[in-house]
Formats: sequence, C-alpha cells, structure tokens
Amino acid sequence: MNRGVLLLAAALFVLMVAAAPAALLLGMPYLLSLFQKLAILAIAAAGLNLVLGYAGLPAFGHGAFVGIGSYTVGILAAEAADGALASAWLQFPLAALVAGLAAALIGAISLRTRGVAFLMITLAFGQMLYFGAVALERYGGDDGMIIVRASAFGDFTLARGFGSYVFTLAVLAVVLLLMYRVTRSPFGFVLRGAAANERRMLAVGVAVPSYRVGAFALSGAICGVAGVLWANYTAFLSPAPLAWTWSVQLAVMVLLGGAGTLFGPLFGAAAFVLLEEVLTGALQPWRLDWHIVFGPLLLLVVLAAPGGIAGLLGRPQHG
Amino acid sequence: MDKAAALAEPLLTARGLKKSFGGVVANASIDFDLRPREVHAVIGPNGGGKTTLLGQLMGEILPDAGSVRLGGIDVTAMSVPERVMRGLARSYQVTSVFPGFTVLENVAFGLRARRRISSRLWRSASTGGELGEAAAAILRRVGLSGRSGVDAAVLSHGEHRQLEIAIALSTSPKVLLLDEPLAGLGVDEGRRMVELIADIRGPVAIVLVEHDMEAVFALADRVTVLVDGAAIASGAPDSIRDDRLVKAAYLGEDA
Amino acid sequence: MNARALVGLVVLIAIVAAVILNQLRDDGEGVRIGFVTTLTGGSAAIGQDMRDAFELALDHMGRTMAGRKVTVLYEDDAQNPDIGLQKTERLVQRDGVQFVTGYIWSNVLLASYRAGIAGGAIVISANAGPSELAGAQCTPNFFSTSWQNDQTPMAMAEVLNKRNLSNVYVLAPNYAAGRNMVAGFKRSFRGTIVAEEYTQWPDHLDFAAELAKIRAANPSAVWFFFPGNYGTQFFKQYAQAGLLAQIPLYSTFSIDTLNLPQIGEMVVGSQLTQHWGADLDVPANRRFVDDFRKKHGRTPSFYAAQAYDSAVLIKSAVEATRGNLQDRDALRTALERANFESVRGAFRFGRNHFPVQSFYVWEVVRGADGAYALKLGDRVFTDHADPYAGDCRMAAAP
Amino acid sequence: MTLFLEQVLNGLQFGVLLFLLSAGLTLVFGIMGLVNLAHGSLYMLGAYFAVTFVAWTESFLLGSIAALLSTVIVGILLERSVVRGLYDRPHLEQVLGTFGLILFFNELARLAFGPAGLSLSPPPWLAGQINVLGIPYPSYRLVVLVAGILAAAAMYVMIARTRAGMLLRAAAANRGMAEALGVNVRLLFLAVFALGAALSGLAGILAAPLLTVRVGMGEEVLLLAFVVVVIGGIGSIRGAFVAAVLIGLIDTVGRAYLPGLLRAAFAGPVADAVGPALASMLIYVALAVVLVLRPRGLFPTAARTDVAA
Repeated sequence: MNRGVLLLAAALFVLMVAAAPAALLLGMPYLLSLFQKLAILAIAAAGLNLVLGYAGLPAFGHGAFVGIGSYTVGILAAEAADGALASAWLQFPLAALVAGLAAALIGAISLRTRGVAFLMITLAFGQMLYFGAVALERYGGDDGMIIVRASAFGDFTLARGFGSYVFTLAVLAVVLLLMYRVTRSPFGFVLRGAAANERRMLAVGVAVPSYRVGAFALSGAICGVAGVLWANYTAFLSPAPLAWTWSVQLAVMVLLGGAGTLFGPLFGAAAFVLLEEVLTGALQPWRLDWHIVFGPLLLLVVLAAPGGIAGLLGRPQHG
Repeated sequence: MDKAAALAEPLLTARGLKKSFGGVVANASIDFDLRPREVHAVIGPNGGGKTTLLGQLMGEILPDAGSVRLGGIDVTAMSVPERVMRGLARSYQVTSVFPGFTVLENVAFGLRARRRISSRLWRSASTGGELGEAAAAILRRVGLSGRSGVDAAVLSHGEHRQLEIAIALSTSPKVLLLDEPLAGLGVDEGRRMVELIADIRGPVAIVLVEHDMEAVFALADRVTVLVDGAAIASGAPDSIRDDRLVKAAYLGEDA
Repeated sequence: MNARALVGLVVLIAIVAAVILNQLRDDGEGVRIGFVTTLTGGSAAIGQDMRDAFELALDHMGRTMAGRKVTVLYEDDAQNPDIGLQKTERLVQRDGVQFVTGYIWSNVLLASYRAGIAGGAIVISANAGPSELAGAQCTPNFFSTSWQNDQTPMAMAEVLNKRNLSNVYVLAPNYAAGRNMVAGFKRSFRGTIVAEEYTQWPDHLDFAAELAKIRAANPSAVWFFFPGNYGTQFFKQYAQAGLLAQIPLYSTFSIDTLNLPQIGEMVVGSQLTQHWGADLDVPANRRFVDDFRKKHGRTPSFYAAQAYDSAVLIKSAVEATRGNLQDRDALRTALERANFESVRGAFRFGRNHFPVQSFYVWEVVRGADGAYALKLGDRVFTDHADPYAGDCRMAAAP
Repeated sequence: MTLFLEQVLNGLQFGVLLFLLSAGLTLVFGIMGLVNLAHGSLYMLGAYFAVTFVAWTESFLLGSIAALLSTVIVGILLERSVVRGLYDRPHLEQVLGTFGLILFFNELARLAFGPAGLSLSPPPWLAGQINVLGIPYPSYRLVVLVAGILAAAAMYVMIARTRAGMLLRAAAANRGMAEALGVNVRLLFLAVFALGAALSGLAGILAAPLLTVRVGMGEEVLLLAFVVVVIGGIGSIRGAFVAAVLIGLIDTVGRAYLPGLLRAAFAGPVADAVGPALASMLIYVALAVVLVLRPRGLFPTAARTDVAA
C-alpha cells in the first residue's frame, strides 16, 4: 500500500470520526448528514469496486442492489405490525442475502457476454428492477414512501443521529477491512489475475466464471447493506437508487477515486459528496450548478489522471 | 522410442477434429495421439492449423466435429479448467502471462488451482510455506530464480518465454502443449529452452508445435506434419525428414 | 512524507474547511424561509412564477416581518422527490429556516414534509395538496395555502355534469396528485367513465399511443390533468391528431397563464375550475396582480397567487407572535387563524390545515388586445372543505 | 384494427427516430471503439438549436438546416478537442469522461437556453392530418417517419455503394487494414463523428415539435439508443435499423396493449400497477433475451466488440 494513499485515507477517517463530536459542539447537524451520506456511498462504491475495479468488469447496474437493500427495509417497515420485522438483526442479513442472490443471478446471465454488451446487459437488468420497484404501488411506486419505522438492533435505532452515524462509520470500516482481506486472498488474486489475462487464468485450471459470479454476489451483498443504511438515512423509500443514473454515479465514484484500489471508493465518494457541497455553495451567487465544474473535472481525470485520486497520490505498489 | 511406450494406451487422443472459421477450414479432420513420456512434434507452414489443433486439444476452441480423450476419458465437452485439473497444460505462442503480478505470483495461480485453494476468501494469498517452496522450485527449474519478486510485465522477452513454461508447469501437468516455445529467442536462449524442454520431458508427455527444425529433431520422438488443416504425414523424425510429400509441401523442395 | 500526499492532505483540509465555512451563518434574529420549488427542467417556468410572486410579496412588506429582516433561500427540487427531500433537509439542518414553503408536486411534498417538520420548521405547501396530508397523515405543523388535490377536479366534474356528458375518457399522470385528481373527478362526476388512463411520470411526453386509444374509444368528452408543460404538450398533440374538432376536451390545472399564450388558440372557449383567478375582485388581489404585471410584464398564475399568499400568511403569524420565532406552538396557533388578506378573498383553515374556500368557473377568452385570458364565471362550491378532512385526527403538537 | 394500425405507425415513427440516434452511435462505437454517452447531448443540442433558429429565421426549414449545421459544428469541435483523446481508452474511462461531458452540456444548455422547457410547433403546412389507410394521422409524424426512412436509405446507399462507404466498412472491420489502404484515419474518425453528430442532431430537430425541448432529454433516449445498438450488433447500421424499429414497436405497442391484456387476465388493481411497469421493462427484457441468445447482437460485425475494461 502506498503511503500517500494510506495517509489521505487515515486523514479522511479521522475527520469523519471527529465530525461527530464537532457537529454536536458546533450545532451543525448538517455536517453529520453530509459525512454519513459520504460513508454510505463509499460502502456501495466499495462493493461495486470489487466487480468494476478488481475484476475489471464494466458493471453498470449496481444501483439496483442498493435499491434491493432499501426496499428490504421499506417493505418490512411498512408490513411491520410489531417491531420484529424492523429488527436490523433481520434486515441486514436479509438485504445482503437477497441482493447477493440477485447479483449472482444477474452476474451469471450477464457474464455470457463481454465488453460493451456486458455493460449494457447489466444496465438493462438494473432498469428492469427499477421498473419493478416503480410497479410496487403498495410501497409508494414512483412517488416513493416515507419509512416510518427505522431499523433497530433492539433499542439501538438506525434512525438519523449520532448513533447511526457512528454505526455507519463502523460498517464502512468493516467493509474496507473485508475488501482488504478479500482482494488479497486467493479469491481476490484470481479476480485480478483474470482481469489481467482471462485466457491464461482458465488455462491454469481456474473456473473464472464462477469466481466472477461469486464476486458479483459479494459485491451485490455489500451494496444491499449500503441500501439498508441508505433507507434509514433518508427515511424515505424510493426507486431512485435503482435507476441507471445512480449506477453510473457509483461507477463514477469508483473511477474517480481509483478503480481497483482499496481506498479508491472512499476517495471517490468523498470527492463527489464534498465537491458537490462546496461547489454548490461557491457557485450559488452566479446561479450555476456544480455540474458545470464537475463535468469537465471528470474529463480531466480521464485524460490526465486515469488512475483517479489514488493514482495521483502515487503509483500503488502491487500486493 | 522403446517398445513398451509405443504399446501403452495414449495419454491424449483426438479423433476426427474439424474446425472451420467462417468457411475457412483450419482443421479438416485430424486424428492425433500422444503416448506417455513421448514428445510429439507438430510442424507445418503457417496457417496449417497447428495452433487451432492445440486450442481444440486444450478446450479453448470447440471443434465442429470430432472428439478428444485425455487419460482414457472423453473430455470433448469439458471446459478448459476441467481439463487442466485432469493434467493438461499449455503455453502460448504470443507470451501470455499475468502482468501486474510478480513472477512468483504468476506461478502461484496454477499451484493454488491445483491444490484447490483458489476460492479462499478470507485467508491471505501468501506465497510462503509449501506453496512458496513449490513455486520457487518451478522458477529454479526454468531459470527465473533471481526474478521471483519482479513484476511480470517488465521481464525481457526471453524471460517471458521462460515464465510461459513455468506457468504451464505450475499446474503439475501430465500432458503439456507447447506452442512455439522458441519463438523470438536468440541462439543461446533457444538452446537453453531446448535443454529445459528436455529436462521436463519424460514424466510429462509433450505436444510440441515449433518452427525451429533443429529443436524439433533434437526433441521429438514423433513428428506430425499439418498442411492446410490436414495431417499429411506422421512418423519418426528421420522418416519425416526424408518424406517426399513433406519436402514438397513444407520444406519447399521439389519432389 | 511524500509531496503528493501532502498536497492531497492540504486539498482535503481546504475542502472540508470550505464545507464548514459554507454553513456558518449568522444566527441573528431574522426570519428565515426555505422555498423548495422546481427551477430546472420542463417545469421550471412554474417555479420561476412562484419565486417571482414570493419576491413580490416580500417587496410589498418591505422585506421585513414584525420588524425582522426576512431571508429566503430558494432550492430546486428538480421535480424529484428524493432531491426535494435532500433540499428540505439541508434547509432545516444547515440553514436553520423556521418555515419551508413552495412545493409544486404532491410526491415531492410527501417525501419532504416530515424532514422539514422534524428539523423544527413549519411546512406550508403553496401548491401540492396530497390526500394523505389532508387525511390520515395530517400534522399540526403543516399548512396549505392552495387546496386539496381532489377539490378542483370535483368542481370541474360538476361543470361536466351540467352539460350532461355521459361517456368521459379520463387521463392523468401516474403520481400522487394524478391519482388524487382522478379520485376527485370521479367523486363528483355522474356520467360514465369510459376509461381511466395513467401515464408514466414525469418522463412521458409523447401521447401518441394514448391519443390513438382515445380516437378508438370515441368518448363524448375527454377530461385530463397534465400540469404545466405537460398540458401544453397534450393540447398540441391532441390538436395535431385532429381530435380537437371531434371530441371536446376538459381539463384541470392544465391551462394556466403560463401556457395560455402557446395554447390559447386551441382552448379558447373552454371552461375550467379554480379557487383563484387574476380577475377576482378582491383588493389584495388587485394589488398583487397589478404589481406583478408591472414588474414582470405577464399575468401571474395560480401557482404565483398561492406562493404570494404563503408569504403573507407567514407574515401574519410572525406579527401575531411579535417575532418570537422560537415558539413554534404560538406560530402555529397564529397560522391557524388565517388572519391575513388572501388574494382569493377570505377563507379559513379546516381542522386539517387545508383552506375551506370557494371554487369558481373560469372561461378562456380572447381579449380586445388579442391576448388570451381567463374570465371569471359562476361559483361552483362555496366554503368547500376537502373530502379527507374527516379522516384527520390532528395529534397534539410534538 | 385501425387502432392497432395507428399504434404500429406510432411505433415505426418512434423507431426511425431511435434509428437516427443509434446509427451515429453504432458507427462511433464500431469504428472508433468509443462508448459515447455524450451522444444524447448532441440530440438535445439539435433540438435546442432547432427551437432557436426556427424562431430567428421564422422558417421551419431554414431553421432546421441551420440547427443541423450548428450541431455538426459542435460535433466537430467536440471531436477535435476532447473526444479524440478518448478513442484508445478503456470503456470504463470513456464512460467516465463522456459522463462528464453530459453534465457539462446539460449545464451549458441550461445557461444558454434557460431552465424552462421550450416548445416548437410544426410548420403550419404540417399541422394537419393525412389519411393513412383510413386513419387521420398527424402529418408531422408522417414526415418524421419518412425522413427517418430516407436517412436510413441514404446511409445504406452511402455505405454499400460509395468509396467513402467502402473505407468506412474497411475501417470498421480492421483499422490497420484501412490505414494500409492509405486512409487518413484521423480524418476518417472526424468524419464519422461528424456524421454521427448530424444524425443525432437531425433526430433532435425532428423530435423537437413532438416533445418539450428540455435539459436532460438526451439521457432518456440515449439509453434506448444504446439498447438498439447492442441488440443490432455493435457497428452494424443494418442491425441498428432493424433493432430500432423493433424497439420502437415493442415499446409503443407494448405500452398500448400490455396493460389491457394483463387487465383482461388478472384482477384490476394489480394489473393496473404491473401493466405499465412491465411495458416499460419490455425493451430491457428484449435486450437481455437477445444478448443471452446472441451475445454479439442480431447482426454481429467484425468490429471490435470485446475490449477489456
């Protein structure tokens, strides 16, 4: 791991941890909201990174798995006559399971194709799930629906606040640790090796497709967990995360931060969320949208710094 | 070649392999076999169908017709990894390694696959212990000991060819398909490669596709000549050397 | 430490500092109002009209309420519930507004109102009137200066009843307000409804398939609800399909002063129902309409009128509490009295905090100057309360 | 029956619009290997230009021609400035870069043309209806249909019969071979991109009187255009035409009839909810089915389709 990357990641993390007491002291609940959003997006992006970055597969439908996570919360909350269904002990495993299975299935079908066709078919599956969510009139359909009951571990609720913020940071840390271990495990090596040379990986006896389906499942499950957090964060159930624009945004975060690097998704999510905040404020006097700066910035990153933020901080050592 | 080997059941058999690409026939109907301990060279002009044959034996190219048996079992419908697990391995004409990974790691992929530990999720992919020793042994054998920690992308061409062989050996094959292992090598490097192949042969039966006739005649127990997708001759090196058809079609001499 | 990492660190610190500075605000004594509306996309003209009216109201009151300076923060919801929610949240959390108003779209309001109230603000809809908020989900710190969605189409259905139209084809977009509008229409309409068609919202703009179905069904009339540009689009395509001469077209909230210049020719003579119009003879209205025309050179829409009312309503409450913005209970009690001069004339709030008001017929006419305008006709409902008020059990304020 | 016929006409009209968008996309895709998300932005610009120039010139035809030229100029500038640098990049980076372009163009359009949607009326001589097999069909829609088919025919003739077309085909099949033939590849790429911009702009101009011209209109159709390109087979104009008509018909006819069929088969409220959603889903289902059965599309070409990301 490159020291610069490590340093920046550590600084970001310290900042996010420090934000909690700071927000309370300074009376800035918005700061907490902002960082919590950042953390949730970083979790989802980290999930996507396994497929997009490490396995090198251009998947553009991962918003759907985040959506599955949030619909798990929304549907259970709506149907919860008592508190049992709103239990986070139930919702997290269920969301991860359903999103993971959906991802495995979609991955297994999509992996029959490659390149741009793969990109499109993953996107198409995402859109199907999106319209499926829109059809759920009982759960708000297109309009979405307020989630009246937050997930809770016993008395510990995930409704917006100090506790849920700290919990989100903990999940982010766990997910990054998981990614650290997985990408350095034999499984992770196979994914990365197959991205570098798929034919050869087959020729040394590795059934690459099954590994990729496995990567899809794991990455979908992580996105599902992010979806549970997102639903609690917004307290609003909406088909929006399933839409293709959300999937593209997640991919943008991964690529902006540095695809196939451990902290890339965190950097990407941070750049996305913080730049939106700063640029929106800075451009307000001219009534300009932050996209007018962010768009060319993305182009610049592609043309001048294809390795993203992590790449800018120095060539990552292998391993 | 001793008589016992000649009588043994072939390790690898192909019957009636046919393949055409968009109307161009690559393999017409090829019968091919490889006996234990044997080096069976396949020669012929470019476009003769040698690489297509290797691809079909390996399972990378699905034949239009015909069958492949490996160790007495029909593997025609098996995927590449399944065949590898039954003892088949190959090298590529154009270097095909894992760039971005160290030389040691390049070899470790096959070792792990063979030990069926590739799918471990949580354990670190360490190259220590028994696995590391096995990898080091292979690298020593191909002459890359000193380069184990280097990114495979920065190796020289000669080293790439050595690594090609090392990766193929990492799956502990019983049958090795070598696709022009000498391609692009200088005289000295070429000689070392011939020595390496001579060292490997024996416990490992080898199908050798090669243009370098010196190497072929130095290594091969048997030679098959592919021209326009068909085997026009097959036999001991000496008989092939003298075969008029072969001379005409391949060596370019008038019959 | 490597130099690049140092640069990265500095950039990070700078960005975070900017984020924090961004939300440092003067916590002075001023009145802070958030205004969430649509300022981009196909419906931006509506949001612009509302903003213009709100600004005019501020001008009329010297930009102060009870001697306190008024700051208004306009936010764009992009006609999207998720974004509306985020913007509302930002207004209450970051900017510390005491009131959030605006809200064109029912689905945006439904997504956002809780965040506004939870953040300590009073939410006042200046347009959207979803049934949920009028009934089961009614809540003390929410008010409306417009109407409940069902009411206007209910009045419209009475117009159709008078004309003895038997077979009516009904179309609306598939979102909260669209479904309310149809429910309201059906509540009052006495004829037969041939078909009830919902289109995808908000992306659906090509009505070719729907028009083909209407032609095939051959109803005696069509009634629809497509607000703003969507209405313009529907009228244009209806005319292009040659249906205008064949099947009479009735609508609700689809003709307004914003799109009248574009569709006037097609809709001249048609009738619609509304609680307000520019020619309503009320002193406050004359001032509003005259000054709006003077300032912007166009006639304000009903959206603008409602936005104007929401500013004046807020002012009445701030003055009643002598500027004590901390006391939300007192503010609410003052709001409930509706003690202000509405541009629609006097009205009172029902127990669900929606107006109890009259509805009239307006007709599209061509004025002497050649411009199209809406002309006031008969009154359809007097002191009309929405049908959901009975379901509202207003909880004690939190 | 006439209803069905009218829906089919609507589907065809939508299909040819999709074809105009997809034709450029598939060429750029097939020949330069570029995943160009910003293709939809050119469509949006075409529509905005049309509204603006028709108002200036007070002539639908003149305004449209000016709009078309302007879109092509923007396309050329775009190719020369940034797009050129993206050709040899991995698809993922192309997606990132051209997504940046979308954001930029959307904001630019908002600044230049205002945040409100604009509308354009068809010229008076096309405002009426024409009787097609007993259906009074809007003349303008018919013109769109005919214009689209003419453009498709022109493309076919150009590609199959002219020298430029031959070079195009050569480049699509094998860039190296084209270079060997003495083709100035840089110029060829520029020409292809400009052609794509022209077709995309034409689609925008034709669509302007049917829809409200607004920021973001490009993304909605972009996705459909990509579906068309992939179903048709990347790089195949013929495939794009077949797939565009197919998608146009599936979408329009599906929307028109699927909810009704479901309602006939199932209870009311469930069918009411599922029908429209299923209709919206149909094209994506079609895409998935086609790709699973034929991973390289209906008319696979020799173009570079599998590029490691």
